Amino acid sequence: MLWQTILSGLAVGSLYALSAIGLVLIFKTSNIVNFAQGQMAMLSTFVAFQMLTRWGFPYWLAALASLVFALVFGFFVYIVFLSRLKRAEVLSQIILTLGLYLVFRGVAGVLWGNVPFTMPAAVSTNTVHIGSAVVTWYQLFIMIVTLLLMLVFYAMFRYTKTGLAMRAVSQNQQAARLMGVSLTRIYGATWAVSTALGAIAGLLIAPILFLSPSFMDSVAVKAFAAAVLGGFSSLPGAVLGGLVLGVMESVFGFYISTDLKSTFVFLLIIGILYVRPQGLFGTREVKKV
Amino acid sequence: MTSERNLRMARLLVVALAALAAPFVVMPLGSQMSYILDMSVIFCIVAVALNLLTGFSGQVSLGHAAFLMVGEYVSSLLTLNLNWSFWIALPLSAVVTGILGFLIGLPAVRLSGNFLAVATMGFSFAVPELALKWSGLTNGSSGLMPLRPALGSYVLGSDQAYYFLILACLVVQIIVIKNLLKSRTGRAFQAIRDSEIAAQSSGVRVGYNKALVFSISAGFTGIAGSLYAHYINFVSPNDFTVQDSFLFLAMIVVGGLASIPGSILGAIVINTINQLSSSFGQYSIILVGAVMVLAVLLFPKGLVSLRVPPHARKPRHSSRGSARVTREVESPDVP
Amino acid sequence: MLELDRVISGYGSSRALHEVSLTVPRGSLVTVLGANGAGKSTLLRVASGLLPIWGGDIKMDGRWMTRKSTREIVRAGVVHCPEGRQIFSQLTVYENLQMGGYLRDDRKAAKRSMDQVFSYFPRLKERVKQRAGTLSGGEQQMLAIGRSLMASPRLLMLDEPSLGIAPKLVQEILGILGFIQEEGTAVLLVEQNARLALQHADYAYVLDLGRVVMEGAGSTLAKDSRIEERYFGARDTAM
Amino acid sequence: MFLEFDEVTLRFSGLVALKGVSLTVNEGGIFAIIGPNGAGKSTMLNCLSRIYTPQQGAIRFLGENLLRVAPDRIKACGIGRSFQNMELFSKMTVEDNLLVGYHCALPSNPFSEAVGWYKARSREREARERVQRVLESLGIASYSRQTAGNLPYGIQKKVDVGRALMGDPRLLLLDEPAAGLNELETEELGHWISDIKRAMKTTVVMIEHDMNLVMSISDRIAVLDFGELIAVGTPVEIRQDERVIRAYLGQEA
Repeated sequence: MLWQTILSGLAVGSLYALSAIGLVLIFKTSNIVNFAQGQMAMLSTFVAFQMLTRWGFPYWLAALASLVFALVFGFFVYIVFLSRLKRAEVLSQIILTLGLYLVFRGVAGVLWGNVPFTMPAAVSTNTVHIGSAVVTWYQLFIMIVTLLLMLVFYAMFRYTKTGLAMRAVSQNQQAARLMGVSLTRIYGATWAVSTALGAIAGLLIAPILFLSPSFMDSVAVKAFAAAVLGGFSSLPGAVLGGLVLGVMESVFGFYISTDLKSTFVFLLIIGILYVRPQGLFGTREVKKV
Repeated sequence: MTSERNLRMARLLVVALAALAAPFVVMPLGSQMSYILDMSVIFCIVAVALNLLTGFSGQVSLGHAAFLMVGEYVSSLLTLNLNWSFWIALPLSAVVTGILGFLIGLPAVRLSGNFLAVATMGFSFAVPELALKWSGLTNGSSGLMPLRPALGSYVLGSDQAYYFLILACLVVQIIVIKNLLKSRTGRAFQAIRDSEIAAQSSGVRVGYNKALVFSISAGFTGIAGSLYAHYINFVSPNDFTVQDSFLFLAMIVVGGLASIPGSILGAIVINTINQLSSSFGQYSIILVGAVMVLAVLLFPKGLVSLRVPPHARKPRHSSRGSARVTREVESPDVP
Repeated sequence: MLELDRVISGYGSSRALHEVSLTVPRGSLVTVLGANGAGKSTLLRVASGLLPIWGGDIKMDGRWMTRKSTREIVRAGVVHCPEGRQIFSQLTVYENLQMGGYLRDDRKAAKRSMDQVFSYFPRLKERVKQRAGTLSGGEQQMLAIGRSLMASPRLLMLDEPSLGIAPKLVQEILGILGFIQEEGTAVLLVEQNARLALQHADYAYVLDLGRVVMEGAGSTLAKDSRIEERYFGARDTAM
Repeated sequence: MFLEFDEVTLRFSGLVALKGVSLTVNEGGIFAIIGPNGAGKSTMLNCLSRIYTPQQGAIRFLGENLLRVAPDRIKACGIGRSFQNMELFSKMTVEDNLLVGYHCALPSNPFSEAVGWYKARSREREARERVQRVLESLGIASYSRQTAGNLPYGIQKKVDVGRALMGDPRLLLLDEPAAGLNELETEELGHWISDIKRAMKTTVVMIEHDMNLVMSISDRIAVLDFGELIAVGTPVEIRQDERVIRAYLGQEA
């Protein structure tokens, strides 16, 4: 039984990891925490839903459209709103993304209402036996997609010019500018990619959770938790944080209580931050005077 | 000097008269307006408390919805289960919430803006879940039904009578916070906001003061929770969510950070917009969200900045200093 | 080639540069000297577009460059190697160099530039896969210069390359300035280390409190005792 | 022994910022620390005010090892400091900035303050009078009610020093007090630091780049280069020290 719990924890955990990577990516390059990330993923998922069930497009096309939407959406949210706040205080950025959270939530409510929908899944939800554990094809699918995405991301960061520039900007913005990098373009690209990651997480989790304007809330808060666990500035940390969180939540839910999952996650964050304020994998920044 | 003082006295008098007259002015407009007025003043208490924490001492909290709920439950349980008087339950809800705030504030000691926001946001998720789960005590989603308090044999049954109770609490809160801000402790809070390192070098215990301000802010929020519970006469795990924490932040940012009049203005504006538009369903949160976005982009210093006399709005001369900081932070390799 | 004409700039509302005029002829090495806080780094920051210009003009090859973005200034061939090295410490040496050639599309030419950098600084070639943060101070400075050269600049603006580096290595690093000049790249060198800079310079300016207070050919200024006095505080007798 | 650095070594992830620095400062007088950029001067002050903790060595002040003292108790030990970039409480008034500097000397508790009891108020009044005296001695009393962040640069520098002076420290640390000041202001600053030494019997340790100032007011000077102490002596001795000249101007070709 423990194995099965761990496996399903890994499946959910990989979704947290995907969202967390999106958060960390934005934070690392532009020092902004995007509280609206979950809502942006939710809207992107609804785009796929609309195409699938209302307009009858095939799944792959709907998913693709949702991704393209997410890329454009993320880019424009940065250019239209966040780029105007470059030098502003942290609090203004928080308020701005929280305001966007409410706007996006409201827009989804107006367009699709608050009744939960069933979102079709990409593959069947039949079960399969792995050793003594019983898992669904869908859980396996989630893990495989996540793994593939991680590889794609790794390659993008490692081998493309934009990926290199993103890493450079996250380390030293001024030096990157001196190389001729346009910060606005890089930030915009980061927001686009991050939103797309959230959208993928949304597409994958919607069939499990039912689709509604609030369906990403619980995932989003856990993505934050995963990012905090990982130190908020480390991509591998975010992945590991997501997986650890998924497994612990699943084990906790199975052996203790499913109703108190959020409480558990919260206590975990507080506890870890108390011991290591920079998160598990973060490094401390020392301010110069 | 004296003319400035007279002006301030006159302004205070006008505000006081307006506050006293308000319930009778809105009475003919129907019960919804009375309700909005009472709720606005309750949220004024929350906003002033949050502004003490965020505006004056620079710590962000997305956990105030949860503090509000803790205050609600403490007060309801004490009056219903133990049959204690409301007048004892009210301060006790502040004490319990304050202690909880201190505990939440302890990790906050070492967290900066964004991390703190995320950690406290978790608290806003955890409390409703606990309230729902712990149904033996809280009665789960069926909720609790605390009663309106009474002064002797006079029950504060009308919205107008209750209004004066809330107003009295707000006035006491403002006096206490103003006293604090003018004293050693309040100065320490503000010093920490502006430069932790300089505060520490001046002998301020940064950790203790951060937890202390968290505790005070949470305590006042607990009072607001108690007032809310006995006003609505119904308490359930769905009363306040993370979204309400967002609204509270919106109140102080729209009104003006580190400003008590700003907190009040922001609370009234945001609450009124929110309540009046609630009949439009989803459009209501779009409107509130848009107000938050526009306020940050258009009036980064809040609504109070609009009435500041021009001579106080001098250009900043200090950016030379800050430019040095950024330059050095960017080159961490050279100590 | 690069002309600064009565440039004014500063931070916030306080001026750090007061009508500074300066010219860097094609293929020459010009140095700007001065004590700490004289405005040397500010001058380079304005020239590379990091800091807004308040007044005056900047021209490159007669083209008006005032208020251009850093990206456009790099495109025009003016590359700024900042004070304190500012390398990307988590990236490898190779990746740092790649970033230097960020705006270049011609891969072959970029490869040639990299080989050139390695011929100047063979140590970098040995450490090409190492994280830049693990290099010694001197190697980091070599990397910073190498990274700037990857953009194949027509003017290299070098800010305090001797900062925090052992004297022996400084000689080695500055030794390559001659080669760079031979390639046809002009150099604008900002230094606190006056004797060292004057050894290499064709022409020198001395800044004090944001104003040019002396200028002249490098060899002339090297013999001028007033330079030393400016550093060691005999300002009153020098005036 | 007034102040003593004993074999202090500090490393930042591999980079050695201070290499076994040993130094004694006697009570009274002005002690300057100079050296090229990045030599470790500010690091020394930051060790003294416990912002950094050296890996080896001890810093003793009046016989007490400061490395065992919490950073927020340093001021109470009698050490005030100013900052290179001032670190003012920029949204508070000048008066409040100085009052925070008097924090340790103001015993009180949040409860009596919240209620606004008489006792808390009378102590406040006394503290405010002290602030006025310090502001007057700095010649900036007229700015007392203004927001610190809105003042001209030179005034802000004085507010920073005023804050450090509150509570009559026995040791005053100044981190580049003349940076960003013009010649006239620097000259005034020099007089004024000498005045502090004389009138308040405070020992001053300062980091400074302006050699005019350093040479004219210091009693002793220490020179750092690459985290090492290369010379200590009177201004005349330092001016003639060949190692110092080399550190500044570089090797003669």
